[in-house]
Amino acid sequence: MKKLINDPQDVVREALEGMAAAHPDLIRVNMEPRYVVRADAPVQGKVAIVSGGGSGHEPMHGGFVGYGMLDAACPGEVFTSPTPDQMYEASKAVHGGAGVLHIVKNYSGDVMNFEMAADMVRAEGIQVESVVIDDDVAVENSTYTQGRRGVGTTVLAEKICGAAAEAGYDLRRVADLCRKVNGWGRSMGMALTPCTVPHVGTPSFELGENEMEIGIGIHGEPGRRREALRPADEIVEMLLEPILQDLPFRQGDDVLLFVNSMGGTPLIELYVAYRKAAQVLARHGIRVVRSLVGPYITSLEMAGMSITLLKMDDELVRLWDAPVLTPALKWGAAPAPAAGSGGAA
Amino acid sequence: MKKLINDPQDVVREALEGMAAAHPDLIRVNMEPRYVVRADAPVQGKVAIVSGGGSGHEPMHGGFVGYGMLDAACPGEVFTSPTPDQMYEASKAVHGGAGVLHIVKNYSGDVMNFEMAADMVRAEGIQVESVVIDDDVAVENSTYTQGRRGVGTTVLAEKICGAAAEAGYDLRRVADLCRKVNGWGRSMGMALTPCTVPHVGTPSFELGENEMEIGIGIHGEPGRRREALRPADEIVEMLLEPILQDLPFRQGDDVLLFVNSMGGTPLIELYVAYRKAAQVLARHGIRVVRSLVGPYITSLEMAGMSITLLKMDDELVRLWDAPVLTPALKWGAAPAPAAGSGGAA
Amino acid sequence: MSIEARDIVAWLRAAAAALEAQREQLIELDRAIGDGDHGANMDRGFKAAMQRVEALDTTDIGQILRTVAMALIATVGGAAGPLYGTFFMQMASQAAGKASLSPAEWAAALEAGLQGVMDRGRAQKGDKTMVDALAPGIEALKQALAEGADLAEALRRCAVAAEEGMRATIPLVARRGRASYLGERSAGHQDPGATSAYLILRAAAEALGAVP
Amino acid sequence: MSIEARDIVAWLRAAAAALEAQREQLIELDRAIGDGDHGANMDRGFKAAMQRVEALDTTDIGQILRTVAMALIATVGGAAGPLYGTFFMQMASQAAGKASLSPAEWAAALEAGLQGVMDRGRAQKGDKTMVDALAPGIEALKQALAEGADLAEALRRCAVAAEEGMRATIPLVARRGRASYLGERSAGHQDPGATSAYLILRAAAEALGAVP
Ligand SMILES: Nc1ncnc2c1ncn2[C@@H]1O[C@H](COP(=O)(O)OP(=O)(O)O)[C@@H](O)[C@H]1O
Ligand SMILES: Nc1ncnc2c1ncn2[C@@H]1O[C@H](COP(=O)(O)OP(=O)(O)O)[C@@H](O)[C@H]1O
Ligand SMILES: [Mg+2]
Ligand SMILES: [Mg+2]
Ligand SMILES: [Mg+2]
Ligand SMILES: [Mg+2]
Repeated sequence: MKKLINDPQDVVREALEGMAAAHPDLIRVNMEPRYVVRADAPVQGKVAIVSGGGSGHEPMHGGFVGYGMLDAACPGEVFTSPTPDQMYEASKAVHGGAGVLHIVKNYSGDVMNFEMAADMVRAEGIQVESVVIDDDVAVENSTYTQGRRGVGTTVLAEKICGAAAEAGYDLRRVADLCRKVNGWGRSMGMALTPCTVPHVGTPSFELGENEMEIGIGIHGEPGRRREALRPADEIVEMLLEPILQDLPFRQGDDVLLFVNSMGGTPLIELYVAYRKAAQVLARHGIRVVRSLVGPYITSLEMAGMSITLLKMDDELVRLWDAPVLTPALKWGAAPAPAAGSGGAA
Repeated sequence: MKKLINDPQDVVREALEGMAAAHPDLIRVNMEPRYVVRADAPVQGKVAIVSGGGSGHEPMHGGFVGYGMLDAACPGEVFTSPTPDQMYEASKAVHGGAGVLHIVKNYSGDVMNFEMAADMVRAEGIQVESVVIDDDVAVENSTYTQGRRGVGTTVLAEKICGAAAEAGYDLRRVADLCRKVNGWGRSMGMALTPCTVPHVGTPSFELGENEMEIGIGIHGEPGRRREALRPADEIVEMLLEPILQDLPFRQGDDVLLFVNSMGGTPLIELYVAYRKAAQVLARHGIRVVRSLVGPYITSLEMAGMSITLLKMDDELVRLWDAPVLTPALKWGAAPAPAAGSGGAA
Repeated sequence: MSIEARDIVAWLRAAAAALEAQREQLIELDRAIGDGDHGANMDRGFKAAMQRVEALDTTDIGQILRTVAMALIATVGGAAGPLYGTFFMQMASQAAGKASLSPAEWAAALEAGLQGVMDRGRAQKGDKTMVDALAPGIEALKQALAEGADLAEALRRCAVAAEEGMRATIPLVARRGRASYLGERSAGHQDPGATSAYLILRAAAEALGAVP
Repeated sequence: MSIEARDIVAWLRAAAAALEAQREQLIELDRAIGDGDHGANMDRGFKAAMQRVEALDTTDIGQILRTVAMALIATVGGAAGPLYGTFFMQMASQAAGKASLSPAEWAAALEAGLQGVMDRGRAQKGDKTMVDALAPGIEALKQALAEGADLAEALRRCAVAAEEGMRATIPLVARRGRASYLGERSAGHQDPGATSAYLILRAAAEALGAVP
């Protein structure tokens, strides 16, 4: 295991300390229990948005805390859901009187922990809505099973709902919007290499020099199937096909195309893949109106990528373009006098 | 070699096509010869800033083209300097009547190609200034040799000079500012793994499971020395020590701390390293006023990091904080009606 | 023949020791069809729970079990955290204020815990989860007691049934939890949560088997 | 005994063939102390140059060499692009308008090329660069001609001296180019640029050795 770490048990804590040191203008980090909140929390009168999940997916979620996106993020151990006390304390810390939205990725652990937390927060008299993101078309959808995993659409939902909360949407409307984004987003991922959880020390699975995993999640788990490695263009077709076959994409639709690195795949390869994805969509008569390319929802150092497609309408485009000021996503002008990439002024 | 690519010979072209498709609001890509220019080039009356170098360092330089940073970037083959005709054509395409600054990393290839290009551009009656960045303290400085490599400070110089050009600095002042940034910036890097140039197909060097290379550049070349792998905190000390010993850092100084991934190292590890770097600087009485953490000047999928320290004064802080709107660095409000992360409006 | 607070603590200690000893095995099982953290999660959680339990000075079995539940909820994370947290929380409700439990009360508490797990996880028998070890184990315990077996014998039959249930997860295709994402590929592997559940029930046989 | 335009083309063809054949070796040498692209760069560049040269219909040696220079500048990149580009550009200036070169004119053109490389790269002999093969090779050529050797013999001695110069780079510590960043670690490896320079001069011996 070759990593820039100290004691494997300390990785999450030390990374949080690093985040706190790097971005004091944007976020604050609480250590007991662990959560990240925006520097100006709580924002009075605004719906507070809280997310969280296992660590190892950086920048998600801590890197998405700030103006126009999340109010708080709860990091668990690497690839392990955080615990209800974290979500409970974080929700209380950011509640500004307009209720709290929990954005939860569909993993049994995340769902159950957030459920317990929501009960605890409601017991304090705070309104809570929970939306579960389940956009991974690699998993067959069925009411008899756990259902699909929450992956790339989570990033887009957090950005868009964050902008809506900033724009004054009330809790019900932000939650409905989040469900709309979830309904309009589909993802599929693949891996070229496994990743190694620091305190485990061995790779999450083995993969031959000419093999790849198709239909992976974001926790280093094996995918739906293993195949011989193929050229990028063919891999893009393999990922896009099930996405496009799943509703709701149709000719004439506008979409946001999100090509995501699993961590170890560099930008130059993502752009090679983006190029092909754009070509495939053009062939289907689907118009890419917005894009996101980079490592945003990762599995430690895993090499590979995921593709997410989100159907867009005017509301989603407007909210996507709205200012955001977080460690990992940043554009436009926030009303607050914050700028620069970090550091105390 | 496990990469998301098609024919290794096509990687650079296909990645450029992907960039063009992903960011039509920010950049345009020319293919013969290859260069990337900001979408609104040439900007009349503004000093034009042109950089370039081998590909494989993404997002540098193409990802830094846009409002408030570069006017043009010239990508060579992977790890191979671009050619004078690229720089010549790019300079002409972005020249807005106020001269052109070439920001050149100190590699014999880059320097010589940019020299030839500058001669060609001057022959057209266009004023050209060239500034060579040589900030890598891993290399001993000597007038008898090639001198130090240009690494992390390049990113910071491009951002800061881009803001100055936007603010109306004339060519001489932008060039002087660039030399000031170069004089005030120092970097040092290390690798946990080698990287593989696509058309070569084999790793740039071999490294045992418990070894690391200290003092690497950004071209997959071996470093100054090979050592046993150590905990992140010790590695940070090893990188910071020669940086701090080199002028110009003193107790009481303000600095920008830039912790950079070589490509394959994920954010969670960078933050672990950032934490330690901030502690070491605090111990030396050096104040971190701005930060940058992420993969900005990379060597394909190499795992490892570099640390750059830039001494800051009011001018540099103001220019750092100024708006920038490029595929890879983006904050603040540009006067132009551009927003979002890409896509045609 | 009744179970005292100190017996409950002995059970918890034995469970914690078994989970520590089987940490790597649980990690291996979870690596095959999950994300490889189950062993670390359970070990971390039971260590934290035991630290708090050992610091208690009470004969209230409800309080002891509630302390375990809170510790697991706050430190295990993942799926197992809320599930085992709920398990012990439901047991705690049954045992609230009691300094000793009859075998029947003990079985009822376990059954309440199981019901809590099934409600929390929306899992049925056959979904390839911890329920597949807990349910047959607790069923066998009740059955044995109903047939007049003494506690030691009933606990032995409980452990045997839990072990069988655990092994029976091997051919199953998972319908709940992380393993369900693998679809057919989840078949052929033993469920990690069923394994930890078996270890916890077996610890009861060890620690409570000699209860007078 | 004079060198015609077709002889120059034959030389360039032989050089391109040698660089193609030695592509992997040049890559290996550059991997050891550089970035591993020298073989690909030179092969790509000379292929592009030859494509343009073969399309020419001229007996102007200057034009031929200028075409090579422009092609190398535009397609090689890296350090070798401007260096070899300058080399051929300076040769082209010497040969401008000429349909044939005497052996002395040929040597003078090479010498001008060498001077161009040294100016462009600010390199001296002993810096562990292509200069270390070019300089002794061209020196030996001039010397041989001065001693009355015929062109074939002079070119043979040129190639031998260039090869020696190339081998002599092995123990050197690089002071120019990418290898210089390695400091002491650059010693013990043969310089890739000196190797390609030797191949180009050896190609001259092969292609021009039989010039009448
Ligand atoms: N919905 C559920 N109902 C019951 N048990 C579940 C459920 N989801 C997961 N489990 C159990 O939890 C175990 C995995 O626990 P653990 O690895 O700690 O959590 P995670 O899957 O979040 O990493 C599975 O082996 C399974 O027995
Ligand atoms: N300043 C210089 N002067 C002369 N020759 C040089 C100089 N810099 C590099 N070289 C030569 O160029 C060769 C490397 O060429 P190449 O690998 O194509 O370029 P790069 O180093 O940019 O990758 C070196 O082996 C050396 O012979
Ligand atoms: Mg987990
Ligand atoms: Mg090169
Ligand atoms: Mg698990
Ligand atoms: Mg090279």
